[in-house]
Amino acid sequence: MATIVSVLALAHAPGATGWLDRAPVHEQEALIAGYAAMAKRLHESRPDVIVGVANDHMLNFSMNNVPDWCVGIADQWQGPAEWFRDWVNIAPYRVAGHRALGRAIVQGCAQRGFGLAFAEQLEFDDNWSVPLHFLTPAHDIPLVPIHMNCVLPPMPAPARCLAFGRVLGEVIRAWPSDARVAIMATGGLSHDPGGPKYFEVDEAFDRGFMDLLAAGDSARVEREVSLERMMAAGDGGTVELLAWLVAMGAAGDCPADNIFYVPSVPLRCGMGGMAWNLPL
Amino acid sequence: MATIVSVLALAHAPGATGWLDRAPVHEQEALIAGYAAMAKRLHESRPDVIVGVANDHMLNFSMNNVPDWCVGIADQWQGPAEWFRDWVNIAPYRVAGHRALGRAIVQGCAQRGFGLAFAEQLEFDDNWSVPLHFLTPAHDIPLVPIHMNCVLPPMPAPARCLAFGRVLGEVIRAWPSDARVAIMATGGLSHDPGGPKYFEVDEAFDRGFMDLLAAGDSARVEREVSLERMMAAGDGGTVELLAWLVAMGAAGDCPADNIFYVPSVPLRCGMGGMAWNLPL
Amino acid sequence: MGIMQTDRTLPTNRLIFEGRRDAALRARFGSELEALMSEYGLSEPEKRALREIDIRALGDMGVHPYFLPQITRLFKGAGYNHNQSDAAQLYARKMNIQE
Amino acid sequence: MGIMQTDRTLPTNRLIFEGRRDAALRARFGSELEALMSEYGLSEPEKRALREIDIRALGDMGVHPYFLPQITRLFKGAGYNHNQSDAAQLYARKMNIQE
Ligand SMILES: [Fe+3]
Ligand SMILES: [Fe+3]
Repeated sequence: MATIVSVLALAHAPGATGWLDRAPVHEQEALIAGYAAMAKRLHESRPDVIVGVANDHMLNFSMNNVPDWCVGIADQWQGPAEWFRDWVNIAPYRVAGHRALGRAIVQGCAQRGFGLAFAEQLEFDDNWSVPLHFLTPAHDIPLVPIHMNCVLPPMPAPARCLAFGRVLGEVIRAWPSDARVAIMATGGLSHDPGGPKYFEVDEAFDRGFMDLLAAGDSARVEREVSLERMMAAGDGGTVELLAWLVAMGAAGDCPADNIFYVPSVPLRCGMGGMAWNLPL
Repeated sequence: MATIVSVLALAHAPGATGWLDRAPVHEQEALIAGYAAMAKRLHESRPDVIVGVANDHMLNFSMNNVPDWCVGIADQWQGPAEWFRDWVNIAPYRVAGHRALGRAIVQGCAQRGFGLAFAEQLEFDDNWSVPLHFLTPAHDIPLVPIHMNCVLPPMPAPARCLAFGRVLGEVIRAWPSDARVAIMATGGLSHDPGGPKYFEVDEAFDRGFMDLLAAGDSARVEREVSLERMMAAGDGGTVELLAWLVAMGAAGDCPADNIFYVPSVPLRCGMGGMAWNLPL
Repeated sequence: MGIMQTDRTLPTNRLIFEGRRDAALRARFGSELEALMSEYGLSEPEKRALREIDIRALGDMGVHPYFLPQITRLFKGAGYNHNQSDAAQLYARKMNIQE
Repeated sequence: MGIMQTDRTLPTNRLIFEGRRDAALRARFGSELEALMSEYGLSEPEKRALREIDIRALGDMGVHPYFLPQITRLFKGAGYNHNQSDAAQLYARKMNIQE
């Protein structure tokens, strides 16, 4: 059976690669150090494959049929999608996929009550391009990308995201393989692309959210995190922290470390990352 | 505000038009009389538009992204889809759509927590072709088809179908129009296309189901109808009675009349229909 | 078998899904089945089962049950599909059930 | 405005969705906007608002907020999208908010 060797969650906002030089030097340094610390946590866990969970940003799923979650099952991925290259300022890259694990996730989740979409082709924007740039710049760890709907109402509620994460973890652990699997949620923290808080960051919300998750009590998270509260902190973007709840569900109720946090108005996003302390 | 003037539910199995002559004469007569009685209920309500709810039969939505419900918003529809013409033995027909109502349903349901897919093109098989052949042979009442996932697990549970029906009814009644709207669910009753009960009909289940719905107590329906029970009566087909639960939700808790029931092994389906007695 | 065992990602499910929607593809079921199965990435066991219209094996591999009689109709014709029709009888025989 | 007011079926949402995925379509935003808007079935109010990059009006009609700064980038360029960039400043001005 496969082993989940690390569970991480981190921001993916495009400014981190697209216009980092426009942030004050102390923000730049904190961000670079923060991503480096996240990379260290990932690599110390020696993963064979990464299962990612992130906002689709309405890039692959037109509003005519938006799934809550879609698993990429292709053998190979490439990014960034053409129009996003200038924006994220990242050169074209390829990264292997993992068809067997992708298919196992679709099948196992269906039998446990989650009907996931799946795809052979998915365009990547900042959701994977930015975190992979910092965490696996050689793009040498296969990725099973799970794109989710974080921003087109109705989104899956926090409790449902936690429940999906639990099932995802169960399915991965039941997968007949000796693979070491990392789970990486990307997105958030507070930001509001296209909304009235486009040029604001909600530091109090972000720190409270990270502290809440770090405590490792999912029942409390279900009580205290609501879509309404997330939307109030930026309805076009903050809600992609739903992906972090999937990660928490997969980790189980164990505490996590807050690795870094940089509230950056020049990057138009609260930038941060955390890593769960999985039971050995 | 629009008015819901009738709510109907009836079987759509292809044998009714495809090979009715292979059924005993008493079945043929009961079926023809039954559909005629359903047509009478529909036309007496003088609808301007029909909102239909039926199994998509995995015809329009590939397993890679299956919505629970998809609303057809086109101005015009045609059927039967080419490969199904011989099967249902129905000549090509056209029927008007109703874009404004289709769009209002998508928008109103999204704001009430149901994220519906929508489509400009939908292939029709027996789901609409058979009931329209009997109820509106001139195809002269515009149709808003809502295709649903009844057979690819996980399907929406009975309680969710009832809840969707309630919201659908609310959205239609809130639609700013003086239109008279009929709701027509199609599908069922017991049948098992592709399963071990392909050549069986479960009359006891069917009569129990119709009596239960006719009593008009949705709380009792939620308690007594389960996916498991429906699947036990034919897992490839009986589950499309979920569409009848949507109709019941839209009707509200009022009693219904069982109009006809013919358990037909030659048609490989329990054939029946009911009509709700809406409060005036 | 049964709908709960459906394998959504099984290539045969995509082939059958598309075959019902596309007349050109359907024509190839008769004339170019081998090429078609390779294009859709069917595994060897899937190919064998489809070649032999072994619908029980297809069901066991995760083809949706609703597609199984449609497969017999793709090969035997969809019209006048009563219980004694070629398509329905092929289904009954392969599944070893009686009408 | 806000994500809760999104109109999923609004033609402009489909045009922006596809514009980000299709370079040929994107090129036509500059050269053939009128034809493009007609092909996609935009209403007259949608056409006026997109022509004038009136993103507040577009938001009020149900364009998803996430698409709004993307519209400014479709017209003004997506690269080096910092707060003083043409695209971000156009957004700020049209929405009457300050960086
Ligand atoms: Fe994002
Ligand atoms: Fe059916």
